[in-house]
Amino acid sequence: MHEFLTAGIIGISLGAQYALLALGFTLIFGILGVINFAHGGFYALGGYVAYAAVSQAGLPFPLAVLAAVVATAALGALYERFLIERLVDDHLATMMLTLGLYLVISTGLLAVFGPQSPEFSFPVQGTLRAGTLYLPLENLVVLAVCAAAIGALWLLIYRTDFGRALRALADDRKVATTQGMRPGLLFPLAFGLATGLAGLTGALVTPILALSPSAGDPVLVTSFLTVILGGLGSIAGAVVAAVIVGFVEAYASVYLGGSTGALILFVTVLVILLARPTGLFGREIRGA
Amino acid sequence: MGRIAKRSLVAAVVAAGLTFTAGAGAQTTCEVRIGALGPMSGPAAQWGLAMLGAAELAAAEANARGGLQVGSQRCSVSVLSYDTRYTAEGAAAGVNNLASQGVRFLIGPVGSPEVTGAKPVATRHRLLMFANSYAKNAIGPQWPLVFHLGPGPSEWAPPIVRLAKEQFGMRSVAIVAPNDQGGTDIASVDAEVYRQHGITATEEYYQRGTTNFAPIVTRLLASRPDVVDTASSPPGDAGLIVRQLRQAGFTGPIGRLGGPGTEEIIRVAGGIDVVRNFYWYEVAPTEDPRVRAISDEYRRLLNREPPENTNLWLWVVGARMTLRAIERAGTATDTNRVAAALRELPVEDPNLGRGAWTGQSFFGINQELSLPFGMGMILDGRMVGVRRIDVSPQ
Amino acid sequence: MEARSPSRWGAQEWAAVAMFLAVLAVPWATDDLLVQSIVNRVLIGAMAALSVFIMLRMDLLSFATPAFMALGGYAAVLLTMHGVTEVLLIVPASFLVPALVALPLGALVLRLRGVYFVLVTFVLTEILQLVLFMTPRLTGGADGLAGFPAPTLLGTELSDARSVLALAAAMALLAAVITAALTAHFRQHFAAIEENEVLAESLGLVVWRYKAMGFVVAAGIAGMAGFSLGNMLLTVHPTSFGAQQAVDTIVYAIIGGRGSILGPIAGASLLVTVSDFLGNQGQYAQGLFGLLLILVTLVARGGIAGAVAALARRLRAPRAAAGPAAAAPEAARGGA
Amino acid sequence: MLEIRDLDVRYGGITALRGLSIDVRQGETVLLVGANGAGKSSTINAVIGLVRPARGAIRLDGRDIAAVPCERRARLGIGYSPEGRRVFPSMTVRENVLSGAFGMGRRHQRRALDWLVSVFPFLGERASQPAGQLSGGQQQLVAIARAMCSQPRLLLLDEPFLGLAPIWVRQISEAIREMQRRGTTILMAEQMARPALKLATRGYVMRGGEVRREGTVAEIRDSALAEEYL
Repeated sequence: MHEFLTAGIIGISLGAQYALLALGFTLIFGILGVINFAHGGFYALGGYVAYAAVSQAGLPFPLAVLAAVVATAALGALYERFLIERLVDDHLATMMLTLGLYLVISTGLLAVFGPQSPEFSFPVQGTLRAGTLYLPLENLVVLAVCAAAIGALWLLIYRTDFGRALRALADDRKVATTQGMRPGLLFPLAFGLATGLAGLTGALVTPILALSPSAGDPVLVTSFLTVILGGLGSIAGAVVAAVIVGFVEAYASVYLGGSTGALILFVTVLVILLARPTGLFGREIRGA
Repeated sequence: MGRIAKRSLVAAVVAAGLTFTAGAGAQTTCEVRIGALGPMSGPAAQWGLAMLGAAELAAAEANARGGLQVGSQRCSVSVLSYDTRYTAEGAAAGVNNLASQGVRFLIGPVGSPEVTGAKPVATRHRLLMFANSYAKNAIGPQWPLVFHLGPGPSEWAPPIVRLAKEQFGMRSVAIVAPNDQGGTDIASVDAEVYRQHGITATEEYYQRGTTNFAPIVTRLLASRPDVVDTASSPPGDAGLIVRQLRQAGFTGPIGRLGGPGTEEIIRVAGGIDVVRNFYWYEVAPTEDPRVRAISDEYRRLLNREPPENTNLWLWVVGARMTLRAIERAGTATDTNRVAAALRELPVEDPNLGRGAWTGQSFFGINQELSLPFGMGMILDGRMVGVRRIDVSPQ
Repeated sequence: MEARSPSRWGAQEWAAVAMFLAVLAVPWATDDLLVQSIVNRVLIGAMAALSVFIMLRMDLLSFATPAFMALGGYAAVLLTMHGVTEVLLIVPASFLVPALVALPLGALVLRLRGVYFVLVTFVLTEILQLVLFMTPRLTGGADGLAGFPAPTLLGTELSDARSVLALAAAMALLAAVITAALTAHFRQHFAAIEENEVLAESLGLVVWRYKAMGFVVAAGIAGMAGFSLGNMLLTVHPTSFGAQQAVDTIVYAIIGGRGSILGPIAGASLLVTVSDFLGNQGQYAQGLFGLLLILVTLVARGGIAGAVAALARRLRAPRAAAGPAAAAPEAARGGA
Repeated sequence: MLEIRDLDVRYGGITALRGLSIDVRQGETVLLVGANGAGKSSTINAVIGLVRPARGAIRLDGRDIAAVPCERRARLGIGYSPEGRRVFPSMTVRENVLSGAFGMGRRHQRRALDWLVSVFPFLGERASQPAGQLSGGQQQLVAIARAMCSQPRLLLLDEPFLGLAPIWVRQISEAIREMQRRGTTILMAEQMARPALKLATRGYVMRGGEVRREGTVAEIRDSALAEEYL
């Protein structure tokens, strides 16, 4: 019983982080039809920007997180505007552009910061305890920020002109353009929004876990798994699937061990991808 | 262009070297090339750079003495290096690359995948190799030219477990390591050693690339162990495991029968107070002033800071012994003779002190260069230090 | 699709085969271990990239090449460990085992297109890694398999550096011949699938049959590359067959040029050599690959092979007046 | 208000419009009739900017807009309802309608929405239903309401009645009349011309990418009858 509850708490923490990552990933696919191989790169970059802001510029942690969001969002938006935008309808070309960017980002981080994990810790320490159950305060903060970010994103996408325009472009780019929506402006913004979310997650999570130039590798894999499960391009699906992935990872690892847990997750996702490419929650499948 | 020039130069040097060994006994200088093979870049770069530093130090020492006496001539020693990127292919390519430049003696590589990739190719070219991986098949009778820089876990684990048991009196241990070769090969040996000391041991393997260890920690603690051992988990992972263990309310001692990296573990875990009670295997007696003198020697001879990795101190002995064996065998080309000489060399290093050749019982071949090592301990958040443990010959 | 597919080979197919024929002479032309080592790795990289190339002919980007390489490599090595060392048996086995696995697998995954196919192949490679780790009895688990007997050709042991390289060259030649035969024979079918699969299907092309054929052959060629790698390293090890290798082989194929069979060969030759010359700065190889990938995608969609072909046409153009018109369809194919 | 002069439109090698010249004056409702492939949609697409003419001028209030990108033309006061009921399927009815007034501010949007709901109560009833789940007629209505939401000066309607049940034809006719009452200029392409003819003031008969005849509603009806479009 104790393990069961503990695993549940862990599952929620994992799920919130995965949701934030998968949201950005799925947003880019849903709106632009682009698989962003560089998503993990933006996560690692966000972590390093926050680290540099704290250790080099001496900024307080919340400001450092903000700096990470701004930097990753700006880089993402510019990359979309000047490179991806030219070839946005060619799925192979956009994959190569984002894969190339990932290789460049991780090599760049390695060259600038070196291979070793830098000293970067979360400013809030301490653990809440109730009997044998526990919840580290840092996880609580991350959970709260993730929930707030997901909520804000939801409002942005479903309650503003900007969000409506993004969804309209995702549904039917041609018609959306005739209604005055400018892909040339909105696509870079959407891309920047998504990479900013990856940067935010990186800045928040890497001081709790670990920061290294290759920190983005597992992030990409998790994002893949989550969005396949939730349905590529589906925003609600990404959140629900992230929570599922978090719980499966937590429970499978606790009860079956690390490798078996990973294998179960991969095989589940493979079966879903083959049987129902739209994912568990996807309605519309984007012609990709 | 430059490449071609360099290649022909190399060819000329090799040809010249062959001519001289063939007879003549001329007076011109000769050159012995040793290769440092390991990860020189990327996450494991520290290991490779420590090997390179060790090879350079041994070469500088020999050159400072006026060179190696090989047969009738004095030879200068130079070091070439190759970046394996911690992969089997990289290591195999590196052996070919170095061999093509006239290298007959290799220092390294260090990781299990690299050693697995390098060993057969080195054997094919009959290179003598000093490898250091904890793989169960790191050396063996089928690779007579491959030596192991040790001791391995089968040697160092028993005394550490005995001392840890005296200190903490544990009756059960949970061992956690990644599910790849670098993890499983050590953790399973550790588990066996714990069991031999009457301690119940469970093994837990996590997927390499795991970022959050909270579920693994929950699973580890389900068996309510007295001690958790992080074995050869990379220091970053181990630090995080320590932190998440403490967050989960685990108050027992934490062991690390796997490898160095205690400083990084303390950093990632969040300080020595978080770590509290900790014991680990250290590759060398790091607090022995004679051992530390190696770093001073490095600064003096090479005029720069030594690589920051205690493996340097270990590798220096391997490199020195190789050069001594070349002198004793009187050849820098016939690696079989050098290997024979090496096996006969007594293990006695000016800095690390007396060691022994081991490996017969575990690997089936007595080619493991066992040197004194250390056991470090942190008690109640206080660094107790690293004590020296000497090895016994088999 | 009523136009009977001319199975005639073009200049590129002949050039590819001629190149590998020439490489067969390398083991006897030089004793330089460095050259031999680079050539050996180029051959393996080129074979793996040819597998990616075949899939790209059908507009499918596969991350599963390392998985099939592993199947071929482990199958061949397990055979040698059970006493079957004859090259004439184990090379076909290294092709057939992954090809046979690809057949039912293809029925499942080839229904997916575009990014969905990319994702499923990515997941396949991850799953294979886990399967290797979890089957230590058969595959050696995390330790891989080492210390297996050298392959033999009609009783002669192929264990010295020269025969290892010669075997690699022969396998690469075989892979090039198979690839050339497949892509030339089905050139129009693959082109139709690449251009518009739905349209091709509506015009009566039995698309799945050709896709399955391509997938199976690509898997087989990857398997041979896997065995060739195992034979060079004298070990098959899980770290040789991960996502990193998938990225590398894709990079070879794309940078070399996906429009021509010469592309993967050019890409592997250039990039393997370049990363070897980076020496102790090996960590920057990936960044260099990334930059080249971006550059090729933006300015030279045909990759190296496409750029060279375009240059050759431009040099010829003054004599043949219809230069640009002739160049257009080729460029369009390279960039599609 | 809208002048099209000597317009050529080509798709690859196919010429869709050849030397087309059309005038739409302020407050008029102009109808383009013709068979499939006559060039009606190409004309509308050229005006909204979905296709780039190979030659010729498109002048709005005297200014040539042929080079203005598609997404900027909405700002010039052009509303557009595409053929084939292309609503945004995953978005709700309300969001679809509002997306017609993208970037015009919440106040304008609220007022426009109130007005449209009062004209078509159906929009209010189904406000939060995804538009992709509606029937064909309902979707067409949503598409037209979306085009009306920005209260354009020039409304382009591409096949607004195609394949609709009479009840929806009536509703859509009513919507178009509402726009006429507000003084909106309308250019409408329609194959099934009868309900459209009731609304139009003037028309062009098109065939093979060219204007065959121009005239009043009565003239067009006769001509169109003669060419068996009705």
